[in-house]
Amino acid sequence: MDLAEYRRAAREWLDANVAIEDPHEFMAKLYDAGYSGITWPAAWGGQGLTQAEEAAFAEVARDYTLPLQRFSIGLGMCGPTVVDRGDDEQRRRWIRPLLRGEEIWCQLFSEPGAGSDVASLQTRAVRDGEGWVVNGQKVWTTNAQYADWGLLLARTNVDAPKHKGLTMFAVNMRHPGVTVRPLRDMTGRAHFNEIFFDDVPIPDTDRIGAVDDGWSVAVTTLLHERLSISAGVGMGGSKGNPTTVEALRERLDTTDPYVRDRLVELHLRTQALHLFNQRLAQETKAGIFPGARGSAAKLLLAELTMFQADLATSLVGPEAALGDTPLAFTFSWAPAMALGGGTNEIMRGIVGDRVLGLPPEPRVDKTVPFKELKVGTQT
Amino acid sequence: MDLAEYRRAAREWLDANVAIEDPHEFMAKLYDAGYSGITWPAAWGGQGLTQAEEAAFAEVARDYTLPLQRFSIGLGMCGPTVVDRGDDEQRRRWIRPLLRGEEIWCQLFSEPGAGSDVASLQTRAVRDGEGWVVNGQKVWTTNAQYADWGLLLARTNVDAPKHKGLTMFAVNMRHPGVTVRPLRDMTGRAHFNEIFFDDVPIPDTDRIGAVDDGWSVAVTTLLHERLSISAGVGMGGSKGNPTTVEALRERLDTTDPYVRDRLVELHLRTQALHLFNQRLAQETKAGIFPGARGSAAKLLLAELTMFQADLATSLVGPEAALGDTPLAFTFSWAPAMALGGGTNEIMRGIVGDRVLGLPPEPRVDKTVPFKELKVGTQT
Amino acid sequence: MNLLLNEEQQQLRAAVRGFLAAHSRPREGYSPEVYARLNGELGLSGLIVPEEYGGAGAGYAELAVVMEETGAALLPGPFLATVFATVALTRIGDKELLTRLAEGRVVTVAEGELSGDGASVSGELAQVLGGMEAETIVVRAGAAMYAVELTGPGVSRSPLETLDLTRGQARIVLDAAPARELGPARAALGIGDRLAVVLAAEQLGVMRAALDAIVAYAKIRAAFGRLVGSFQAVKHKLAEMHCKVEQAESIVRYAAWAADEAPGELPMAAALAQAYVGRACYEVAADHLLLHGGIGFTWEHDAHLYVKRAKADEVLLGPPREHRARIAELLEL
Amino acid sequence: MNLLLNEEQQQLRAAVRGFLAAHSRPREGYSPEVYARLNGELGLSGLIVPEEYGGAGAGYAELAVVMEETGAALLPGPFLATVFATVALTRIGDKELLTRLAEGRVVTVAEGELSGDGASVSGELAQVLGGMEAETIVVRAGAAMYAVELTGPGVSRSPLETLDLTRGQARIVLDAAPARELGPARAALGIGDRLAVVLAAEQLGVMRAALDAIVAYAKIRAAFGRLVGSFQAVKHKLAEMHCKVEQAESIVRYAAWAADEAPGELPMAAALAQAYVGRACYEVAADHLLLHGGIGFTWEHDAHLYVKRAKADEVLLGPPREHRARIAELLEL
Repeated sequence: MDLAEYRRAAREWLDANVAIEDPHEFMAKLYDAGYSGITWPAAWGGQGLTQAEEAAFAEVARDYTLPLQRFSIGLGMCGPTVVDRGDDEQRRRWIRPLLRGEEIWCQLFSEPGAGSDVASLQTRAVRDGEGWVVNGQKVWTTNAQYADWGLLLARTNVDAPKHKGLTMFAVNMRHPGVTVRPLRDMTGRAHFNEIFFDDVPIPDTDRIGAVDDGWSVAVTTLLHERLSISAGVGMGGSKGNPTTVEALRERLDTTDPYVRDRLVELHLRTQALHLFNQRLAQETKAGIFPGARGSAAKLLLAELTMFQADLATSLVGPEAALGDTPLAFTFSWAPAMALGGGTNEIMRGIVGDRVLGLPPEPRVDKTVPFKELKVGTQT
Repeated sequence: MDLAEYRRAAREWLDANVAIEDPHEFMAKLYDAGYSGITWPAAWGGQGLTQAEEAAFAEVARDYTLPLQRFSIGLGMCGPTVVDRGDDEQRRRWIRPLLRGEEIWCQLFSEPGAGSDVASLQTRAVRDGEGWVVNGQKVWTTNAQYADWGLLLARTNVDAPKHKGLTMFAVNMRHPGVTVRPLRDMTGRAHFNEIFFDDVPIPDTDRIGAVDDGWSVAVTTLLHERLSISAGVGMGGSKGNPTTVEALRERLDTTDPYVRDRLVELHLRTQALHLFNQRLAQETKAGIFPGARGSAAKLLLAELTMFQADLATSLVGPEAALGDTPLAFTFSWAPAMALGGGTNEIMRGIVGDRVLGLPPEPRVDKTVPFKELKVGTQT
Repeated sequence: MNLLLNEEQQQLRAAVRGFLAAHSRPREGYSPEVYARLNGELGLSGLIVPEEYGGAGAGYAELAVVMEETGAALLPGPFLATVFATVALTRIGDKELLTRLAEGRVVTVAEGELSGDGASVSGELAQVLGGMEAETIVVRAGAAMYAVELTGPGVSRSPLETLDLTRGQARIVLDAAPARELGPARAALGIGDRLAVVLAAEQLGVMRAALDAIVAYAKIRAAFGRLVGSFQAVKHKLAEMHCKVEQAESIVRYAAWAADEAPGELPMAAALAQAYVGRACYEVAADHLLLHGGIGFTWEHDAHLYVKRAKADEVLLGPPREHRARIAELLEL
Repeated sequence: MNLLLNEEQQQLRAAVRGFLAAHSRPREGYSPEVYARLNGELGLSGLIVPEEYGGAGAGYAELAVVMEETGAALLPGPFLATVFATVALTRIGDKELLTRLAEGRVVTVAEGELSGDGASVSGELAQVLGGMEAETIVVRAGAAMYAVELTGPGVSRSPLETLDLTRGQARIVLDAAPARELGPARAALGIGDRLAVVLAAEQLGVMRAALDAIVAYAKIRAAFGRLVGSFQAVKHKLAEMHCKVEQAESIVRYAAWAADEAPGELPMAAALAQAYVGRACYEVAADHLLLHGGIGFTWEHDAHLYVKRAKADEVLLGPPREHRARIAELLEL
């Protein structure tokens, strides 16, 4: 089937099914139609097609609003991690239900004391007979309220240096020892959750990768996270955003030369990033892997988001001080992009280290046993 | 004598003597009139008065253009260092001739391989009988072409950590082993010099402070340097500067709203820094020592200087591409403030460490013997 | 020009700071009890009210000291609104209302398209600071200033949701509401300039508190085995924020001095204060939130309260570009 | 839209880069010998000249690749001037001059208040790029385009001191200088937009080379016992500079593509290219100089050559605000 035909068929299918409101029903049909896990191995329930088909479907799908949000972490991060690093039995058990929307996944890495420095996390998994028992707290977890499974990074060895004492697990989120609490953010709403583990058991067959080798598994997951962000998943798009040039020109007096020039500045920055993203996408299509350069795009998006929220409120003036408006929400949500998926400082470090090949900072945390390390907030 | 009377007398004297063109003649008269070394101890040739008189004279002197440039390093840095850290014999020998302009001083700290990190300098002073012999190279030396004496920081011990193997000397700049070569900078002119030392002898009586304790003496000198910068010495003022609001409003079409707003931005930044400097000056007068907060003012001045050079050339347009104009000179000179007397990065570090009391960076250079340290450019 | 605080002003600062540290609860909203003590024990309500009307007759230098502290503490409620009204009324010189203000009553002031007939005022005020808490409002209608009792007839008011959770606004509709004429509305009163100075002082407090908070956190939070304040990128950003605070303080002191001592310099000083300090306050607050990392984005952490106050303050007296335009005008560019 | 280089374009880049690395001597000024080889061995002079006039008939995508390299190498002399003239003449379509250009002659183009009578041109050109080296100049006088031989009668030219030491300008006075009319001057020719694209490509090269230079230095220069590139403040600044280069490259590729394939998008793409890339180029060049520390401020170091080229390029087509104003116009704001 050539790509034009593939695209045409995808559009036809989407036209026919976009009206389905129930996420699970939609996801099941999407899978049955062959549009979920397009590049994933056929052996485990994927379609076994190429990046070309995936990109073609994504392009077509951009014109539709689909109820996929609650599956996004599983599809973008957890599933690919299981495909890459799980064993065959795990792939058999987890991939098809994930792709069909029968089981929802969330990702459990960040902790209150371990944000930018995820590897310093303190949640413990301790050997208990054949399996493990988990205690601790995770935070900033998207979709945990829906989740059946959590991809959990936990500390299994405090005598080893911090990167060498972590192990990756899949944890049953329905276990009574798991408490999911909504976490209100600056917008006043709860887009994320806090998770508490109180003696939650995990069978050893749900361990992903070797004991104490969880960091290398997590690196795989984070790589997929960055790819899915730079591919535009979760970017939300600009539709309905009250801080774009398009929205602001309707609201402001554009005969004011100052307003005009500020909108030109916003247009400049928006276009510069848009074209950079386009170029990265064209490179990816051409088989050039963007690697850490995607972190530059993520950094620029975070900066642009803060810039435009600030600019829009300044231009709008006193009305911007009202709450409960789309502008107030966008303003309050703006820091999310700069804080989630690696802060701006972390991104600049990645670009400096991996794109420009600059020498590393001297590290004080790579060789010390974890139990002797300065971690979290010192009181 | 009350301050008003002091000011009046100073003005009268300046009116009568400002026409003297020969720097040495002017300086001698200034000293004989009691206006050189106003706060310096009377025992060594100063006037023994207070900050109040010094500030009063400086305020009055601001209205005159005086031929003091070639004495500035001696008066601002070297002299105060001798007063603070020299022995009585040295004070007796050097202070009066310095204050009277009979001997000119320069400062010899920076080297091609040791800029921001002055303490990693490589110029060696080696014991030779009763005295020392110096070999090495210094750079960015102001007034070296006029100088009789140089305040020289040299390495006397390569087995000690870098801060602990330095010694301070006064070196005779007229010795044939000293070569002074003008150093052309970005403006195409030579505002500074490079100095080469080829087996230059120094008697031990010209050592200032203890052997291997030169760093603590240098800290005194650098403190005086920062004070003299933040006091406005060497700031050049805005007269004749083609990048100020005053100059640009004459040259540009200020009916253009964009031009107007850019000049407003320049006015904002200029006033903000001006008022900060005023406040620091008022504090100093009131006996509150600004300390490291002066580094914030120096940083802001460096940033403003770059900002206004860039802004002015952008606003002026194609004509700014011409050379040999006051604007081209100001543009090319602009980086000097950001590079001399500590780069912007060094200033931010000082503000962070000493004003905000932030924890220090882990250091790799404080305990290693100098000879094992990574220094300068690695080839 | 005087840019330093004298000893009395420093004592005033210490007293207000101490009181607010113990009693300001930004999340709990307006507390009449706290305000009563602020006014009673510290005498803040009458600070700039002339002595003849029961006030302390202090100047803008003192008022700026107080505003900096109420800003730093994110004091909730109609404090700024009442100060704004006090500023307006000292310029107009109304004995009755000044006396009530000195007693601690809540009054506000607002701009809108109103019509007045000497005894009543009609029209709509879209966003009135402290509009729900105030008992009286000072407005301009036509060529005159009026006072309207907000608990009286012809007044309907409804609370508005605000970005800044610590400070309410209301929409007020006046329908032939009985009003007392206070005198002619003259630009020469220079009310707007003085509001700009007062607000800038609050903004200085907000940004200083934000910087202090993140500096303190950078000294106790570790990442990668080090305190985050030891990372150069964090340290240098904090140093730049400090530079903004230093400059903002210098401008606020200057503007307050101009309001007290040099009315000729006041218009430019006031525009400068809003254009520079308003912007710097938001920038520092926003950076302080981001430097906290995830914790700063949570509802429970106070970082967002500072960011929202900073933004609400920045747009309070109109879009910031108006202050810039005013500077261009005063420079006769 | 195509934002990537194809294989041929990559080969072109490698060939030009290799040649310039060996032969571009920014401090030595215009070298006719080097230009002769650039044109002969690499065929640059005829790159976008149509094949019928002896050129290679390539597009702006290819020309942009070349400009990026000549920019990166700070190629001295009238290269940009000649490319500008080639752009103008391909739009006008003049066989004679295009043929001469393809042969490697130096031609320039300039704007000024000139009058023409069909056979001669008079007036003053204040700043002509490559004005001393060019043998011919293309100008607009009244409603027509003309070519004037600069070695002929009625022409006086004097060299100007320039900020950018690698590229000369001249003041040219035409006093009834014999001129050949090339055709009507029409805005629809879109010459200005194409010059903007070509210049942006050069600017991309300048900023990329500046970034490369300081990145390389940060890997070998030590301070405080560490390589300076390991300091977070330096590393993060370099990362931000990289972000600007990435975005600038994306815009240049887009604008070159628009010049070749999407004339409808060209005006906006061209204005975007100058407004974004011109600014970013200067910012990166200035930061690259500062990050070098003192050595970057010396005359002997090349850092200042990049900064001066970046600034001269930024103002070459008029004050940068004009590109911004053009964007506002095209957005119909």
